[in-house]
Amino acid sequence: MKALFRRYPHEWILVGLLTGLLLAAWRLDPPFVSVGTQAELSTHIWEMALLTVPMTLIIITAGIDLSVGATMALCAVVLGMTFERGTPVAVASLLAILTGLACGFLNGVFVAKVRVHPLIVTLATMSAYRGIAEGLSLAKPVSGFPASFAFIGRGEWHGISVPGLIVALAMLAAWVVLNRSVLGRFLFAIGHNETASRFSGVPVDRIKLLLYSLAGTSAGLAAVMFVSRRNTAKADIATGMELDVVTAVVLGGASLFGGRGRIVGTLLGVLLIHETREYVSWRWQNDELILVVIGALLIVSVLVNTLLTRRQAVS
Amino acid sequence: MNTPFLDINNISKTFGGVRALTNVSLSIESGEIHGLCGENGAGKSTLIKVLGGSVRPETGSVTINGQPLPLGSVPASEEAGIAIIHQESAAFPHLDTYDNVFVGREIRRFGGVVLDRARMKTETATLLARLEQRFDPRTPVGDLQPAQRQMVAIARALSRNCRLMVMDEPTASLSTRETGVLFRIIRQLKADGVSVIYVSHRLEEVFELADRVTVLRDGRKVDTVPTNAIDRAGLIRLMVGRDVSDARTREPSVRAGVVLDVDGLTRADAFTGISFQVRAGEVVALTGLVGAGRSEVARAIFGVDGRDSGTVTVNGRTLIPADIQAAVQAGIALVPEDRQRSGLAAPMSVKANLSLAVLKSLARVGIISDAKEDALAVSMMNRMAIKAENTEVAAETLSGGNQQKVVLGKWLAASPRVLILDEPTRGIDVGAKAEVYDLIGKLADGGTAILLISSELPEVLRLSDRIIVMRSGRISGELPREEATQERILSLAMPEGAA
Amino acid sequence: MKRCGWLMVALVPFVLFGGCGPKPGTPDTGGKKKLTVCMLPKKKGVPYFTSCAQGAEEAAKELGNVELIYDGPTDGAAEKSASMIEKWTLQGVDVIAVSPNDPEVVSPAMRKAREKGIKVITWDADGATDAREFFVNQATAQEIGYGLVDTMAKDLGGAEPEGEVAIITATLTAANQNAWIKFMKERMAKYPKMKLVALQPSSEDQKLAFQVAQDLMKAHPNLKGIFGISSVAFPGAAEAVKQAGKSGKVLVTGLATPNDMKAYVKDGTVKSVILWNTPDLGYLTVRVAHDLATGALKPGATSIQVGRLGEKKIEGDNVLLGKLLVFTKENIDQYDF
Amino acid sequence: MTVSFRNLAARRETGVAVLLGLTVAVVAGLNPAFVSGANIRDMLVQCAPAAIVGCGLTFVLLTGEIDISLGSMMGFLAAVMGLATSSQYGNLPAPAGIAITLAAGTAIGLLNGVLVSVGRVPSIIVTLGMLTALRGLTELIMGGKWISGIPPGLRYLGTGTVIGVPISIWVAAVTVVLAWLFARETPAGRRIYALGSNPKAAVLAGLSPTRIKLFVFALTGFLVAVATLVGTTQLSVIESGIGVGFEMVVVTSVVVGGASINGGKGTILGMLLGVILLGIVRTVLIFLNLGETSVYWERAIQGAFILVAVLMDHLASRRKSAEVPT
Repeated sequence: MKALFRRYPHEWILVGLLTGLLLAAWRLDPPFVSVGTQAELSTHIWEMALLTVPMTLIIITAGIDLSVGATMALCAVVLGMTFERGTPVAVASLLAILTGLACGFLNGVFVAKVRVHPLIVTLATMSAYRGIAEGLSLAKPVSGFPASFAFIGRGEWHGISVPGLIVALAMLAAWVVLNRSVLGRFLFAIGHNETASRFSGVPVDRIKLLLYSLAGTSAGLAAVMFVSRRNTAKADIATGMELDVVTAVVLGGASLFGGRGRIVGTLLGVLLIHETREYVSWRWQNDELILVVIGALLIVSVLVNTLLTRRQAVS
Repeated sequence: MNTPFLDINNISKTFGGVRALTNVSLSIESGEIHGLCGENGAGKSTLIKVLGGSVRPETGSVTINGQPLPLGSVPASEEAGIAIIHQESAAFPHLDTYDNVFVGREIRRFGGVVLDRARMKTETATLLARLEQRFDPRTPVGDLQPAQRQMVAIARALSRNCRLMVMDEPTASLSTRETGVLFRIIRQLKADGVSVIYVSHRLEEVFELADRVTVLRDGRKVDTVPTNAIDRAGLIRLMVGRDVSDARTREPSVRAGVVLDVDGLTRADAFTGISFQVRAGEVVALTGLVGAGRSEVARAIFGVDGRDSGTVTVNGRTLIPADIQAAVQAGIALVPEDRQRSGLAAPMSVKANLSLAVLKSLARVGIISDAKEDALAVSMMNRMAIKAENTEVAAETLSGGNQQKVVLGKWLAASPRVLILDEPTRGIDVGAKAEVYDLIGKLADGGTAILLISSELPEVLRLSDRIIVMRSGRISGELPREEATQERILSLAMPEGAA
Repeated sequence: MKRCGWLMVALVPFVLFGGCGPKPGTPDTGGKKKLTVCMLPKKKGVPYFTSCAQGAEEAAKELGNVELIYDGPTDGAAEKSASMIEKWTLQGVDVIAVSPNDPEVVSPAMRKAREKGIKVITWDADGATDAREFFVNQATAQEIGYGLVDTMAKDLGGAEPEGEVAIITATLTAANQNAWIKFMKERMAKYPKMKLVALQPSSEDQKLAFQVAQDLMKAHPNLKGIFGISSVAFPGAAEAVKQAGKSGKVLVTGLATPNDMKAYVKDGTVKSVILWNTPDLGYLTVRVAHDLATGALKPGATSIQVGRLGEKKIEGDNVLLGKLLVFTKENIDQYDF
Repeated sequence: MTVSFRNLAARRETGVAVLLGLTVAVVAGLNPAFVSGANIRDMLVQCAPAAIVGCGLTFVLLTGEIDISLGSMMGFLAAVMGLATSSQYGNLPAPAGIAITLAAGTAIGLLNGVLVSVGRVPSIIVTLGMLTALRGLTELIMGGKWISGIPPGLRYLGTGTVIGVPISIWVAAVTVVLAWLFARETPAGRRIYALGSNPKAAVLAGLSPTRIKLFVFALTGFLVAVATLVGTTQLSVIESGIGVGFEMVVVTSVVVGGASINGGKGTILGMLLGVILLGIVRTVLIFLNLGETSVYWERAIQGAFILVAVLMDHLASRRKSAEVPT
């Protein structure tokens, strides 16, 4: 047990916090921890959870993608506008996902080929993609999607939530990639030492292109899920989503300096943020308080981790 | 007998449970040049950091001229007149040369608020002139060659009127000419009564300079002996604790086919018209002064940098410029000069580093086979005699020599056709060096074409079949091994009219 | 290492649902049945809605058996509003009163709440008509849009008011503002010499509204009027005009709570501020919610008795607050919200 | 040799300056009112807070850290200032309000610094947490109301002029000049560069990373307070949304101005150029008067501007290398 703790101190801290939170909730507000409540509340996080998957991979390579929220908005607008002009919703969805791919690919080109720092590239495209979304749609919303379309964002398949299934599959795939695959190993190598990786023949540029394209595509998929769930496509959706996603991944223990990150940690980070947000909202009905709690949670969890591991190193 | 100038008494230091120094005592007279030898991990650098104040020991004391030195404080050590040239690159690449020389104790004016740039510049210029360097003191250090950077570090130490100068591997990146300059300065310091602690893996330098030499092993002092009372083999025996043979030259193993063919390779501002061939099983040395363009040629061949004209052909296949992938696929491997920066993913495990270049061959449909990877790592650990607890420890926890063996092992696993070695033994201790030499020999015997870049002439003479000498970006001559001597190489390497 | 990873995956759902309590309690316990009324503003932390909440609290206190929850997204994101409705549905509250930021986004959640037997009404802005029972209507988008343009026309003066005007809105995607703008443009046809030269967003940022107004005055030297159609844009624009020394030359009008605008009305920068009595709106909303929950108010009713406000008319399913208020130098001191 | 043309062309400052010059020239050609005294004054006033805070952020970036809590910090400090001085709340005199705001700013900056340098929490996490937490805290202490009734003494900081030039421009100018001198001409400034350039070597040279980081974060907090004092007092009402997105503006400007987020590289001049370039884009678009739908494309054009600015020096030094980008 001790060895397990040493190996995964951060994961255990998260599990501890999550357990503590849910136990407290169970004592104070039993209905909050019922399966039904949790299942219903879980619908709020699927897009964010989906985006943490590519973000974890990118952060492991010491990169970052701040444009995911804006990409989602652009994809949603493309979905809405093509649908409005008579395209079947399935085709429109596909176009939206392709738009995401294109956005991500463009980020990837700037990062991998032109070699601009990803923070700068995606800070710029964050404005640009959101701006294109506003420009194309003239900020008008589109709604009235067919009921069948709701399947992706709200539907169930053999009693399992469809978006939940999508997220679970994405996380599982990422887990396999990170722990078992050549690509995963390359990601860590790039994060630890990009130059040495290049010198070892790791196709760094191609991998980065792939990662950012993947992030864009995921944002496209997330946009489809969002539009399907909320029945509206608009240029202002997912504002601030990028920070939520980064917060969850970082809370999950990934290092923005690269080389460190686990999908299980990310999952725990997503769950902890989600449960904290929902419970604070449930009990105190106070939106401002959530911000304070989440901010403090982020700092404290990492602080506790560094303090614990430092003591361990000394003893 | 009077008290010694510097008296180090029973110093002990542990890092996270590992004893780096155990009860080390040492005394040095004023005006003495004192050699400090030991394998990597023997505790030399820690001892130096204790003297410099950046590491505080658990026990022990240091006195200078009978005055106790407050330990664990950089300013206190500087105050006491100790100047240190650190082994790790201690330069600030973004800062100008004169800023580098004076960081931490800048020359000030207007009551200490504002920098006195003019004086810093002129003083730096004077120091550089003394070191026979000709670059502008305003040059950012990041733009300098490694040797020039080292000279800046030396200038930084010289800029203070110190009473004890500690030099940790000062010649690792210096060419012969610059080493000569440094030695002259060290002797000057000695004549002025300054004590010098000189740390080097190049034992001939220790014998040339030092009055006495202290040997550390596993954090303990083995002995202090006058240099005229011991020979090279004896010193090595003290360091390693056993006999190491290091004078054997290898038998040539050149075969027929040309593997690497470089033709008319040119890159503006770096090198011009470089043409040579390396055959299977041949070791070709590319040597010259630091800054002659040797590493740049290697980088261009490997596709790290682009090229303006010329071709690189491996086994008849012409490579795409500026594409490391293509070079690796064609069978070229490069063991870079700067191990930490370009060779290792240091925080990753030894296993992951060893398998990095061949990972795809260990995998099916992109999923790594644990069994295959473990087998590879274990066999490489054994073949390279890498000293590590197991294959899972992080590469950064190994000693420099073992790290270099990991980098070499990574490429050996890929069985390259062409292996480019850029300063493969820099900063490696004697024992590990001999092992690396053995490995290079074995690789050549196995038919690998080897391009060796090295500033250490004995190493070049010992290993290579042919020696190509570069001078300011061009090939200035080529010598077969039988005809090569240190003098002939140097005369080709020195700028015309200077030698 | 990998095994532990799996362990974690296995552990999480256990932790999540392991504590499913056997006692599914309802929030309302105790002898006297308390009604829980949730009031959802478009954006929390804005004086407009805070002043509505004041009136709401007053009504709750008066009624005695109403537990009022006032919460909304601080960033005004519509999807968060929807999430909050879903949460309240799960908690089994009695009434949810929604000011929908984006009707399309929140309507599904409102319908779901109604399916669970929760009374849903809208206030401040309407949602899909089938998603709520009543709309507490202070003014329609048409009234507001027309009112703004008419006020500007009156302030510009003359039989045929003329001059270049500009609109500073909240964000380009703000649903309410966009509806108003639509009606404003429609109404401007009535004044052919009033020319709309610019529409600029201000990201719900007073500072930006200030800067935009500055830039507009310089880029359009003949500018005669600015509509600040969000409670943030209005004071920002007024301040810009005042600092440019153009008080009275460039007219500013728009919607805002009177307390924030008093200074500008008194110094002449702003002639008229348009709004309704916001505390009364909150008061009315809670009263309607209460009566609906107790059964005192049924669909089809034509009027409702609301405490200190007396009798209010109901047209169809719209509970009407009354007329728009126009605050001017003469009357603005009578209002404190 | 060191200041060759290629070097100059490859420097971000040059690219940004060229882009800025071109933009101003083109817009002035199309609409001369753009370069009128009044407009230049207004644009500079708009840029002032970002320039003031940019000085602090440049130093933070130089040490290899980052501070993205700036926007929420500004909102919080504005609330503190308002609550302390407003006639409806604390009703303290203006000087007391100034002192409290500066002290609060320095204290928050110091807290960031302590968590980063003593607590060893990566700065991006600390300040991301602060960004979220301080925004919530601001909403809580303001209780859903805006604050008016700011004393005239404070309003003067935002609206007053000295020799015809607004105070905020004076303050920004003095801050920028001091920061520039500090960076170039003082030992402490050089040490900040040294720390970011090579942290290990900095320790060996006897510098204290802890102290330097505490200083840069505290300085940034202080400068945010200064920017709050001259920036938010321009308006009569303090709202809870003050500073939303401000951190992105400042970080983007400083990075566009050539600072490396890996530390060691960046200049005050570059920061200033970056702040001005990004600060005037919106005004430029208004003056170009591209028609009604152009406003919807504003953000897209802003993003394109940022991309062009950061790409210019990459294109100028086109040579490919395997080194990690900065």
